This record gives sequence, C-alpha cells and structure tokens, in this order.
Amino acid sequence: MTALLQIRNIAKRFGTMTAVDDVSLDIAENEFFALLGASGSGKTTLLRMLAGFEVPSAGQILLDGRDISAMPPNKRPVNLMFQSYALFPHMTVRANIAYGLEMERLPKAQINERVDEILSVIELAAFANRKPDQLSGGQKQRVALARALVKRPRVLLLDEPLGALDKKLRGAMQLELKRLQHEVGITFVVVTHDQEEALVMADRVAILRNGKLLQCGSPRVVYEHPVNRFAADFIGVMNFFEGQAQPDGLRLPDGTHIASDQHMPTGAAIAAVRPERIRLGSGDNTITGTVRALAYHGLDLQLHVETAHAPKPVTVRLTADRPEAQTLKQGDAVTLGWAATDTRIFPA
Amino acid sequence: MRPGVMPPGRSGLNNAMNSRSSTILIAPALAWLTALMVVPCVLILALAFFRRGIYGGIDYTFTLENLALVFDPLYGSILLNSARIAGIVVVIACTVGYAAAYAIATLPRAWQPILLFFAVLPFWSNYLIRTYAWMVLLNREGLITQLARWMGYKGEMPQLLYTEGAVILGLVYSYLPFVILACYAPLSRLNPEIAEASQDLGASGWTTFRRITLPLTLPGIAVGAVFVFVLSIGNFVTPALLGGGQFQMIGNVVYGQFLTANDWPFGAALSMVLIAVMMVLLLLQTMAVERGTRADG
Amino acid sequence: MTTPITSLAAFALFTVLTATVSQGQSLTISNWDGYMAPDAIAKFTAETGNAAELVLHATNEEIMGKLIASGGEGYDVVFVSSPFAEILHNLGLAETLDHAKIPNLANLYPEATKLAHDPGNTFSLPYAWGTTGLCYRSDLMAAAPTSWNDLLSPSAEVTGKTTMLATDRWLLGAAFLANGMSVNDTDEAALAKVRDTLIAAKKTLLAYDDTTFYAKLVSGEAVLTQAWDGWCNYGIGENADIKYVIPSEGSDLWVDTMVIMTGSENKDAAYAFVNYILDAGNHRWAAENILYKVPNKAAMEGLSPDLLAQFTNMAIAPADLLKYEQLRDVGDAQRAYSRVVTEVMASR
Amino acid sequence: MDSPARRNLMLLIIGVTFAFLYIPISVLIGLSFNEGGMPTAWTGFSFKWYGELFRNADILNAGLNTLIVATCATALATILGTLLAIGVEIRRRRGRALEALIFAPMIIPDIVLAIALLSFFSLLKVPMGLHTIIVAHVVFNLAFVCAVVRARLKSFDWSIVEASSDLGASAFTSYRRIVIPVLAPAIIAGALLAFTLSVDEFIIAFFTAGAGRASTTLPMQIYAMIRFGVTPEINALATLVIGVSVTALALAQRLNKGGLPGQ
Repeated sequence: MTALLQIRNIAKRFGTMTAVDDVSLDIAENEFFALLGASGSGKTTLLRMLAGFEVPSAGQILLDGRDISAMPPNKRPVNLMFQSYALFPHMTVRANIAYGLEMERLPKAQINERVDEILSVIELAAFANRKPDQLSGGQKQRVALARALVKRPRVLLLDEPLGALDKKLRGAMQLELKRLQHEVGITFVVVTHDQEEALVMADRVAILRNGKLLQCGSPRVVYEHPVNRFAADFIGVMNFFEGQAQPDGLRLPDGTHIASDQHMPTGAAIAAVRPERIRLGSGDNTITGTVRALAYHGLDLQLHVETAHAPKPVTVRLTADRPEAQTLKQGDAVTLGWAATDTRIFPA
Repeated sequence: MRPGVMPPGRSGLNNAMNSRSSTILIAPALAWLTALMVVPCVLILALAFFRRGIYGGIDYTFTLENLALVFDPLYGSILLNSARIAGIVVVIACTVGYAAAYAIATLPRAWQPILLFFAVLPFWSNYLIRTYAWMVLLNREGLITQLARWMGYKGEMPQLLYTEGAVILGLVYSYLPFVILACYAPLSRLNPEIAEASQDLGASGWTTFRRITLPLTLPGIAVGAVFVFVLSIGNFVTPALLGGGQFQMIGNVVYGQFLTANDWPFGAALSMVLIAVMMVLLLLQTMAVERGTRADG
Repeated sequence: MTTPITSLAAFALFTVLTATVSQGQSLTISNWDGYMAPDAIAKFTAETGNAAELVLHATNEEIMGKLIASGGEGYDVVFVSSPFAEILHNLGLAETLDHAKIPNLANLYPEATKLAHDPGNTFSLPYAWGTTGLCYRSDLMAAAPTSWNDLLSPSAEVTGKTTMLATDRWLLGAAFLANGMSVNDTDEAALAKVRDTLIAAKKTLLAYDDTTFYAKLVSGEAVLTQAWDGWCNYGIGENADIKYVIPSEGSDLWVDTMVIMTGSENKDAAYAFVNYILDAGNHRWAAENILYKVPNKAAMEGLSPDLLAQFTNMAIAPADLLKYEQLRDVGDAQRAYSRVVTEVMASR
Repeated sequence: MDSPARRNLMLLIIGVTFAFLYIPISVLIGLSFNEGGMPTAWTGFSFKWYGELFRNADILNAGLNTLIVATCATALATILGTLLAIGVEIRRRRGRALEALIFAPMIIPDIVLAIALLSFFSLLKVPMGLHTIIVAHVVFNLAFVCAVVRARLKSFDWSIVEASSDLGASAFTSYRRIVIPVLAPAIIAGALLAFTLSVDEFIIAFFTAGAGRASTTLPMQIYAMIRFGVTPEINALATLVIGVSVTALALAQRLNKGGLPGQ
C-alpha cells in the first residue's frame, strides 16, 4: 500500500539559505506524525510547504499519489492549525468554524449541522456566539482545531499546537489531541520543538536538524536507538564520552574501556548512555567521580557527577525513594555503573 | 520567527499575493501622487527657469534671473525674517508643547488619552476659524480691551492685533496641539523605571530630566519642530489676517507672485526655496532621530 | 467601503457632469462681488433671451492672472480697472468696440468718452469712476485732514490708527501724490523716494487694508484711512461722523471698465449685455446701491438729492474728476513697482 | 518623585495650556449665541445668527460644495490610501523613495502644493472647479488614510489571511471577508480624518478652485467673510464647523483607539 502523503526529495531555499534540504518522508493514513526540531531546523518550512504557503524549490509532495506541490493552499484538501491560532477576530466562534465550509459552498443547513457537531466534540457549544478575544487560551486552541477539522481534511497540519498553552494545560491537551485524532480518523502532522510532546503524542517522529532529516521512527526507536549523536542529544538527556572506537566498544583517552554491544570499525567515536540507565555501584562499565550537585525532582533525584572521563559532569537519574539516594550529599565520592547493552556508539 | 505575525517576505500571503499584488495595490495611489504631486512640483522647478512675460504669463526662454533674485538682499531678508519668526514660533511652541506633554504623561494612565484627545482637537478644527478667534480677542475694540476696561483700566491699550507678536501668537496657537502630540509619543513610551534607575544611581530630578528623559524624547521634539517650522515659514494666512498685511513671510511673497504680481516663474523659484528648506530640515530631523534611536540602543 | 466601485463610478460621473456644466454656451461675465445688481443677470436674460453666468473675482490681479493664463478663453465680458483694461488691449485680448451695437453709449457723460487710457472708448466702457482720498472719523480727530501727509506722517493722535490700501498702484499713488509726482512715475529716483515715504509711513500704520477699512472706522479701531470714495460711503452710511476728503495734493482718477473679450464666442450677446448695463435705470442701480459714481449722465441725473447730500463725494462734477490723473499701464515698470511694494512690506 | 507640589505644578501647566487652547474657540461659540452678534456687549441668548446662516444662500452654497468635495475626496482617498497601505506593508522591499513619496503630502507646505497644482492645471488647460479641488484633496487625504491604516497593519496578524486561504478562500475573498473587515475601524477612522481635513482645507482649495460661486468652498467663504467685513453669522458658522470636526474626530478616536497619526 502506498502512503497517504509522500514527500519526495523536497528542498526549499530562501536566497542563499537552505531551509529544507532533500527531505523524503512517507506518512500513512490515520497516522499521528510529529516533525521535531529546534528553531531553524526547517520543520515549520516543511509544514508550510505541505499546507501550500511555500512552493518547494525542488522535489515533490504527493497526496494519494497525486502531486500537489504547485497547488495553492485554498485548493488543497489539507488544513493547517496555526501556532497563533489565527482566529478571525471580527467573527464569532461559530462564524470562524463555518468559514471554511462556506468556502466549499455547502448548503446552509449542512454547514450548521457540521458546525454544531464539531462544537459539541470540542465542548464549546456554549461559546458559539463569543468573539475570539472573549475566550481563554485553551478555548481558542480548541476553536482553531475545530475550524480546521470541520473541513474534514485528508491531512491536518498542526504548527506548535500546544505552544501557547501553559505547562499544565499542555500535558492534558497532549492526550486530548491524541484521543481526538483517534476519534476523527484524520492524519495529523504536528510540528513541535518539544521532544516530550512528540514522544507522548506521535505514532512516528521525524527529527530535523539544519533542514535535513536525521531520523524517522516510532518514539521508542528514536529514544532507544538514536542514529547519531545529534539525534541522541536532541531527544532526552544523554551523557557522552569521546574516545577511539574498538571492536567491542571504545577506549577513552585515559585508557578506560567502555563496553558496548554496538560495533564500529575504527576512528574517533562517542559512547552515549542515558542518565536513567546509570546506577550507583559497578556494572559492565564502571567509573568513579564526585557529586557536584543534586536536584530533587519529586519522583527522581538528579546528580551531576564530576569524573575524569568527560569534560562535562555526568548526569545520573536515581529513583528518589531508593535507600542510597537518601543519604547522598554534595562532595560524596560515588561509583557509577551501567550495562554494555545500554551503551550506544556513534562516530564523532 | 515571532509566532503568528509572519514578517513580510516570509509569509505565505506574500507567496500567494506577493510583490505582484503589492504592485497592483500600490499602483493607483502611486500614480495619483505622481500625477498630482510629483509632476506639478517638477513643473514648478522647471517654471523657475523661465522668464515672466511683460504682462504675466510665461515666456519660454531659459534664465537664471529668478533664482538670482531669490538671493537678492530684499528677498534674502524676507526669507531670513520669515525664518526668524518661524524660529521664535518653534521655540515657544516646543517649550509649551513639551511642558504640556510632559505634564500629561505624569498623570494617571487612564486620564492621558482623553487629555491628549482634547489637546489635539483644536488642530483638526478649521484653521481660519481659530485664527479669526484671535482677531476677535486682540483687536483694539476686542474682548481683551473690553475686559481691561471692565476691570477698570482707563489708559490707552497697546496695539495687540496687526503686530508681529500677534502673528507669532497665532502661529503658536495653530501648531501647539501638533507639538503636544509629537512630544507626548516618546514621553509615553518612556519606561518610567529608566528615570527611577537614574535617581537610584544618585541623580537629582533635574539631572535625570536633562541627562535621561530629554535625550530620549528628543526625536519627538525634532518632529514637532520641523513641522512647525515648515508650516510657519510657508504660511500666508496668519500674517495676512493677524499681521494686517504688514508682515511679509515667504509664503505671502509666493502668494503674491502667483495671485497679484502674476510673476509665476519667480513665485516658483521662491517655492523651490521652501522645498529646499523643508528637505534640509527633514534630513536633519531624520539624522536626529537616528542618533536618538542609536543612543537608546 | 463595501462598494468602492460604485463610489468610483459616482465620482467619474460627477467629474464629467461638472466638466460639462462649466462648458455651457451662455455668456460668462466676471465682476467683483456685489458690484452689480444681484438680479442683473436674471433680468438681462429675461429681457434679451441670452443666458449668462456671473463669476466673481476678488481683485484685478486675480482675473488678469486667469485671463492671461487661459489666453482670454472662457470669458465674454470682464470688469477691470482701467490700467488692466489697457493691458488686455495691449495683449490683443480686448475687442475693438462697434459703437453701433451699443446705443446706450449715448447715456455717458461726454467726459467719460475722453478718458486718457482709452479716448473714444475703443476697447473699454467705463462702469464706475471716482477718486482715492482720505476717509476719516471727524469726531475722533481734532482737525480734519487735508493732505496726504496727514496720513503718511500722522499726528500722535492718530498714530497706529491709520490704514492704507494694500493694492500696489494705489499704495504707491498716495506717496507719489504726497511727493508731488505723477501717479505713473517710473523714474528710479522717484521710486526710491516713494519707497522711503512708505517705509516711514508703515511704522505709524495699524494695517494695510483694501476691504474692511470702513468697518475699522465704524468700530473706532482706525480713525484715518486711505480709501476709494465709493467704499468710504459704506462707512458714511453707518456713521455720519465718517467723512471723505480729497487731499490738497489731489487724487488719481480711477475708472472701472467693462471689456468684451476677443475670444468671446457670443459677441452679440456680449454687446447686448454691456448695452443693458449702460441703460440709465440699470446703471443707476449701481450708484444707488453700491454708492459709487457712475459715468452715466442719464443715470446720475435720476439720483435723489438726499443721496447726494448724505454722500457728498458723489456730487463731484465729471469735469472736476477729469482734472485728476488716471493710473496707466506702465508696462515692464510694473516689476519695479512690485519690488517697491515688497520692500515696503518687508521693512520693519 | 510624586510629591503633591510637583503634581500641582503639572496640573497647573495642563490647566494653562488648555485655557490657551480653548478660550478663543469658546469665545466664538459664546458669541454665536449673542443676540447682538458683536463682541462688545452681551445682549441676550439667541439662535438668531444660526437662522441668518441658513438664510444666507452663499454660505449654504459653499457648505454644499464643501460637502461634495469632502465626500468625493474622502471616498477616493480611502480606497487609494487603504490599498496603498496594504500594498506597502506586504511589500518585501520598501525603499526610502517610496516612504518619502507617501510621507511627502503630509509635510509639503500647502502653498507649494497649491501653486504647483495651479500651474499644472492651467498649463494643461484643465478647467478648474470642484473637480480640481477634489483631485487635489485626494493627494494629502490618501496619505493620511494610508498612515492610519498602516499603523493598524503594524499589529495585524497576517496568519489570519493564511488561515483564510488555508480554509479555501481565494485571495479576493480573503481581502473581502478578512482583511477589510478587520481593518475596517482603522479605515473608517482614516476616512473620518480625511473628511475633516477636506472640510477645513483652505489654501489648496483657494488656488485650485474655478471662478465664482460654483466652486467656492466653506473655508473660502469664511476667508472672504473675514477679509471683506465680518458679519456675526461667522461665529455661528464657526461653531457648526467646529462641531462637525469634533464629531468626526471623536468618532475616529473611538474606532481607532490611540491610532491617530503621530500617536
């Protein structure tokens, strides 16, 4: 089966600046897909090309196998939920939502029916006659979503959909969005800079850096098996140790050996391990160091341990209620260990 | 990229309807301004280089006489005198206007818009009527004289109307609202914490004003000053009405060349001077503003 | 705003309408405001069947500017003072008059056909005439003024309460006469003398005023003014203490004339119009209502003695009027005149 | 910092300034209701001069001419100025020359524009009349409308136009249903200012008018009344003219909170 949305070697240049550089992606029907990247990574430009606001400099965008690269935004069966929501300030909630259907020249009765339907889905029926400036941030976000969804697009694009909400609301809305996507059965493509948001919501995540696609896969794959150090660094926290590759791992400049089940031929390489994979006490790999800082995060305790093996302190996350975590204090000498299977090796 | 507000040039709007539609939108107004402002002004420039016919009209032979005449001591002195009167008007209007704007800016935020509205209101009402009001007040048998008599003043009143003072007063009165507006804008944008920081660092109120507030609000004063100067030096109505025809500003001479002496080429040459003065002042003002913005980072 | 195209169309229509209205075929007559009976045009049309439109000019210079700019097109009959009629004649814009078409010419005083600027009325017809002198408040002056010098170097009593005419020729005229010169003198030394006289006089002046000096006399703002006799009569009409005197040095003889334009497309109607004005009854209206002397014997003879008693300057005999020199076109010397006036105006 | 003495000084400055600004106008308004009509004595309250005003054919004629000029000039200037503002704001590159050209009509001395247009029209042998006043007024009116609309566009969220396009609207529909309605308060405010300016404008009208009553506007009539002998009707006329300006400005201010040029 071919993918719903096929992005083929797409590129976008603004003058001398290349915003998107030869990206290819397939997005399937009914998928919740996240484009993840820091600001300037090209994720928004990619999204705007999907929406039709930018014309690709090279490559193609196929929707249901049809090239839509040159199709103007108002003709595409694709809708965008704007980061600022872009609600029409002079129209009521109802008029905002009905606008897209009016553009389709649907009969009035049908428009009303569909608007009422979506209003009840987003639970804003009571606010139908308000103007956008009389709504809260979360309500505006839902109106923007409804306005795009009511068109029943083939693909719904969401530009930082939760960016303007406060942290607590954001957490709730992540699950809400996922539920909604499931309910309406529409393909969602979300742009976000928040890796946690991407991991929580998306079926698959694509990581972009400097306009290039770094990695694309399920949240588990990109978290557990980053393809290179940038992907590893971007998602979650990662400790790095630089050295020379060896058949069974890597040798640090001071001679310490780091064991890994991954293999790399030879040359400069980097070993990486997640903080939550490190334990107090020895393991396949063992190093020692001094606690420089402790931070209590409720569920866990985060340590910064200064070692002789890396220029930056090693970050360690311990479950806060473990007995050894109770007595640790700044200046304590500690031994850190982790498994070879938890060690990733990348070229430097 | 700021969320939501796409900077022009990157926005999708521009891709859909960018420079071409921008040109279509701009074209009608631009054509209008070109046909009815630029071309006529260029025409005036050209006229200045032709001879006047004996009975008026234009004799199309090239001459520099008109331009030379502009720098003739007679017209030079009129120009200087106009500049002097306009200069006095600028100083008075900017001092009073700045003080008023400053005072308005110190009041509670809620009052400011309404006060500003009432300060600006006269500027938008009829210029002639505002000037005429002063004729009613100042003339020898006018309200001020009446008031003085009523209060028991027996002597001869000094002549108030048809004096240079009356012309200056009329011009200040006409343009003061504009100065208040121009000075208020930067004053209201001023972060009060900056002045507080200055005082916190040991400066007195006056030093704070002189070293902090005044330099930061100079661009507003510059805008006000340029407008008032240009409008004053080219004015012919106020000198005619409040000056009793005895005070020739450069505007009156231009008026006279076109409507009385029928010497259009010389009138055109004189108005070139007005345009030149305006341009020089605008340039200076732009420089002042740019220095101001560089100074406050 | 909703229908910009409609308003645009309305504007276009309006422009066309105004343009066509101003292109009408009727006579166009230009005169000073209030210098003719308000119903004169209507009565002329009723009597002769010729349509006519009256337009107004504020000054000789204004109408001259328009006539010269347009090459005389668009006007059929204009009312201008005699030096300006001469200019129109010199420019070839004034029709050479066919006296056979103006039977009412016979109503004129014989003196009115011998005027220096146009002996035999070849291109202009006198409409009104008179003198320029001093108009003053007899009750506010210890002694009646007798000389131009009473105005130009006033006594302390009237200093700051005098006005002079602002129009070039008459302003200069006062100083020419005071210095015993011709009102048409173009000699450089004479002009320098006149300039000095006027600059000295300016320091004692209340204002230059062509139009409201009589009102200033009535209110008491001014007590001694340079005035045209007819206009002084407005003041006399409001306050019997206002008097008019011709200074001992003399006056100019001013003559306001009617000129038919060579460019007129309807000359017969234009002749009919000037002939209509010269009718004894019609011309009398001007004398009775605007209080100017008219050079029409038949009209003047019909005036009531009361009027002549109240406005004594109207009783002057035509022969006496002709003793005074008329203002003449001075050709290129006009520039020198303008310069003197500018120098006076610029002085402080 | 905020001592009572300082506060009183500020109130005094404001009081004096406002007295200076408003006493002359108030005197005219007061006199317009004076039965005797002269400033010399108060002879009783009366609407007599307003009655006179409405019987004065010249004033009514001038008032009608002014209304025609202001309405036509405002309509044209509003369309041209709004399009110009939008066009300039969405433009990628804005040269100084373009900015200067748009700014020029607001700063150029009236007398210069007036004589330039007079020379222009008479050289082209364009017969002058109300239509020449209208096209001349559009020159500065459109600059003011443009300034007001541009001030609003500075904070305009262009993403709503993209949203409209995304939801299926054509460019024209987006302008008609989104851009223009959202800008409407600023456009109307600009139009009201333009109307006020046009109603009060004297110098350019004076020079570009045709002969006679057919193109005499109210300010020209007022100038003539001031120059050629004052009648008490002028106070009543002044009161009405001020009333019109105040109403238009108050409406503009209300529609366009704080967005008048220069603010």
